[in-house]
Amino acid sequence: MIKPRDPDAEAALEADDIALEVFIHALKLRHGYDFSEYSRASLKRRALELTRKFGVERLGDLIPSTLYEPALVREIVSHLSVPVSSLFRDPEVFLRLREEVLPMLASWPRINIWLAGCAYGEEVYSLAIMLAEAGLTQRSQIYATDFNDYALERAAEGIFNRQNLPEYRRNYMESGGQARLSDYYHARYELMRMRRELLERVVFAHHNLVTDGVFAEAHLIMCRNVLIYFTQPLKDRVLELFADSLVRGGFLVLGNKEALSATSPVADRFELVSATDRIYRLKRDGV
Amino acid sequence: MIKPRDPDAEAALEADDIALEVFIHALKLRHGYDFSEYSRASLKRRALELTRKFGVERLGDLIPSTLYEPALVREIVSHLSVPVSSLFRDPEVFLRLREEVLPMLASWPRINIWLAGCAYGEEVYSLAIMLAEAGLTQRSQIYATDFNDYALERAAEGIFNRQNLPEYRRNYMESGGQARLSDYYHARYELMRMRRELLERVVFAHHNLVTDGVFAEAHLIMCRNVLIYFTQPLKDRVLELFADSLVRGGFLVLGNKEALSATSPVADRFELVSATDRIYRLKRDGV
Amino acid sequence: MSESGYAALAIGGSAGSLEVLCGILEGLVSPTRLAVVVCLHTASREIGELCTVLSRHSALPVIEAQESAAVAPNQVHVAGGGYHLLVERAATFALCAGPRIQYARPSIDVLFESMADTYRRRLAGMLLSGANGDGAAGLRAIHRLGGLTIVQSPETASAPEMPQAALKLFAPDRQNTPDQLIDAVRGISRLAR
Amino acid sequence: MSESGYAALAIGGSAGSLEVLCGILEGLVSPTRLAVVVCLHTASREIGELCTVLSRHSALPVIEAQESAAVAPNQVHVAGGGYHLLVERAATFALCAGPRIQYARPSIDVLFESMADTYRRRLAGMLLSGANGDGAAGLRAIHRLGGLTIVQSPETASAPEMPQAALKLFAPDRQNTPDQLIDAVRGISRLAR
Repeated sequence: MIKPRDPDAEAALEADDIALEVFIHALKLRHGYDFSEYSRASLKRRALELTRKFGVERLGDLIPSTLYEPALVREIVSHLSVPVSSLFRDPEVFLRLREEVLPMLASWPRINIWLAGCAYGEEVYSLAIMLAEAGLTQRSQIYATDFNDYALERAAEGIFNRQNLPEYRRNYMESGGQARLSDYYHARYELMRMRRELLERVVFAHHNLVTDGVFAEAHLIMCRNVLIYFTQPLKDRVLELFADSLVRGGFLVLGNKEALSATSPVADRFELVSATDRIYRLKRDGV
Repeated sequence: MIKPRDPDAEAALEADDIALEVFIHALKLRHGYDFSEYSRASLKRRALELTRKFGVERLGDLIPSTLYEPALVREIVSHLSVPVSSLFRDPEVFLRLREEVLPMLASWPRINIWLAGCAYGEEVYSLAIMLAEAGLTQRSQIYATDFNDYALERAAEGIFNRQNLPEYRRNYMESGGQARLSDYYHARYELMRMRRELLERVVFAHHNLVTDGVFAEAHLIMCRNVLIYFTQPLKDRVLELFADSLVRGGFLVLGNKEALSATSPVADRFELVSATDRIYRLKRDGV
Repeated sequence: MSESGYAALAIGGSAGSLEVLCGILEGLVSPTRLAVVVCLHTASREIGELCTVLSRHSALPVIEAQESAAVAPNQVHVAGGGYHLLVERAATFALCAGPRIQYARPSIDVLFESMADTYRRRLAGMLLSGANGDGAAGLRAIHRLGGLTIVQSPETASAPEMPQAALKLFAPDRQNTPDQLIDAVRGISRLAR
Repeated sequence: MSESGYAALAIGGSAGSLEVLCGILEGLVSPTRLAVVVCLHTASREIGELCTVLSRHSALPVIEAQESAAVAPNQVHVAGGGYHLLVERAATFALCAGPRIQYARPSIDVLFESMADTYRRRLAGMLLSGANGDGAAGLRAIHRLGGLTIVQSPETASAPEMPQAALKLFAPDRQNTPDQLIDAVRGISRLAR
């Protein structure tokens, strides 16, 4: 067997792997943020990015800050929870929502939408725009939740970087948007601020998928690119939570790489609407 | 209600309490040392002493060292496990051993003695001296164990500080010693080195009371000032381990403040030999 | 500083403190919700005798603090010799056989600091006559976490070093004569909860 | 560096790497205990087509790497677009929707570094033609942890920047022409375990 070129690298790897577990334990005990059921490989990568951001050498050097500097914790948690999206991300999904799902939602007198893991709010505004364009705003209520309070604050502000505007515009058009995206924001310097009217029917709330329970009688739940970070037991638990939170016939939209696998305990409670866009519907005949 | 004079002090206290738990977790995951069932108040005090020793500010600052500097860990563990004793500590206990217990041990053709938690070895040498003076050395075998390898090394060296010599001499005499303590050590500068012959029938071995099992068919077990650091469930488990390790009629000697309480699951397997000196005997008629 | 709302009273002293302590115990109102913990610099063989002496002056039972036992209200718990006495967060006693601290075991600092951590602003601490500096840092720890801190006024102490060391380190809430200490303990025990 | 004993082969490439990659896949000996993981800079909609193309050149099944799926031997797993691909310690795939790294998602660095952590000296890594610096740091991570590192020799690469970036960063075990790469992969797949 070949020896490692750099025995220190192997020792550091083993130390970092354990430091990651201790770091997770510290976050949980000190602040109640529970990353213990998050996939380790990408969690570790993001923790290592934090070491560079904070100018410390090793992953374990983040632990004292985690324990003693509450002000840093929201930054740590934000970075670990990857709140990255864009307006109308994966426009084909929004196109299908617009063309197939919204018309069916329109059959309900009141439409409750749960955006679980809303991060910085890109999907909140995307959805609010689509509801407005479909004339459904007044009948709808969006509950946008996240376990990261800092992300919730940012989402409520609705300020995004204009450097991504070309992508946002393209996404909007590909999602079937007929207006001009600029109708929905004010540009200022390098920033864009989404119009406040879009939040008319939006409530932001703290909700932790790891620890909290059923959230609402929802007609549509969107939870995209959240489950990929969870271990299988947590995935299963969250999917069950979604099934229990939906009205019969309600819709569930997952991320492009998140399947409701056949082995999921709630698989037989859903029927498939779109395999490519990961849209499911709670069966009307119950469980 | 009165407000704290120093709100920072209260915040630091809360952070330190959690840092202690994280520190314990780090020691366990990284090195297998499990202090999780140790009483917290004195463990915390010793951890805070370590921060001063290592020149760091807060308890949590010990965690990176624990993760990345294996060389420091034996020092950390040694300090946390309080290996402090003296020769013939509590001489009245040794007097009773000499006068009452050794004569009864002499009725066995072979005498196995387990010194559990031997620390730096003071009791190993004290006992070896007493066995020699009772003419029992050749029939006896002392198994001196500790979970702290550094302590075991020190115990095998048998080097103590001469500044404590007056106390050691007084203890030896009060324990019924008839010779001169100086017969048993070589003095050199400020140190004293115990004579090698005392180790003739001594084996040092790693054994962890928290995780390891029955050790030997022992006729005498001494485990003094170890159980005081353990939580009640661990105390109970270790006492059961001792009961299972003793031959019928074998003796158990605990520390002066460690009672085999009536609520202990093994209480009815022992009979009391001396309440003040915490000496118990496994009943001959078994359980 | 008011005397209401304390759950525990920690008393430390050394040379010359026994007589003052007896007076203080006489001041305790029984029954009380207050738990009293006393740490003198007692050698291990004196503890039984000490409890007997103190009992004569106390309406509350005076007992040696036992490892794992609860810090019970309406009792006076006394630290035995040869071990440090601490109080865990769950308000039970712990012992430590570690080295002497400032030549003392039991150490008043160790007891006071662990009690400050556990009771915070619900702790009152008294430091009496004594010929060394033990207890000063512990009393300051009580002060920092919002507890009430009282030293015996040095001029009334037969060995003033102990209260003086505290006064050098920080400003305790009160400096009391023995008579004032008795009054204080009467209020603290009556208004405890 | 011998070619025996590897459990996994990580291949990264970008512009100009497809043809070389097809040759490499043809070199794979089937059945093999080797698991192959490929990361090109593929846009999300091209993945199905890419797998189809690669399948034509591979005796092993070529499939998109699925979140939570095992990194199976005797298969070629290809990173899809729009997400970073990582390998967990339990040799299962993980995805990350985080930001692009060096303008790339999937990032070769991310894949290589996580595979280096998981397989250590049982990993071989190959970095092919490409017009940017992604993969160099990842290949160095493989090297540090004792894995075998091979870059396509820049003079044979239609876009030499990628192997050159690695050569600037450290000394990989080999610089191979496309033909040598095919030979290497034949050995690695035959001697895998």
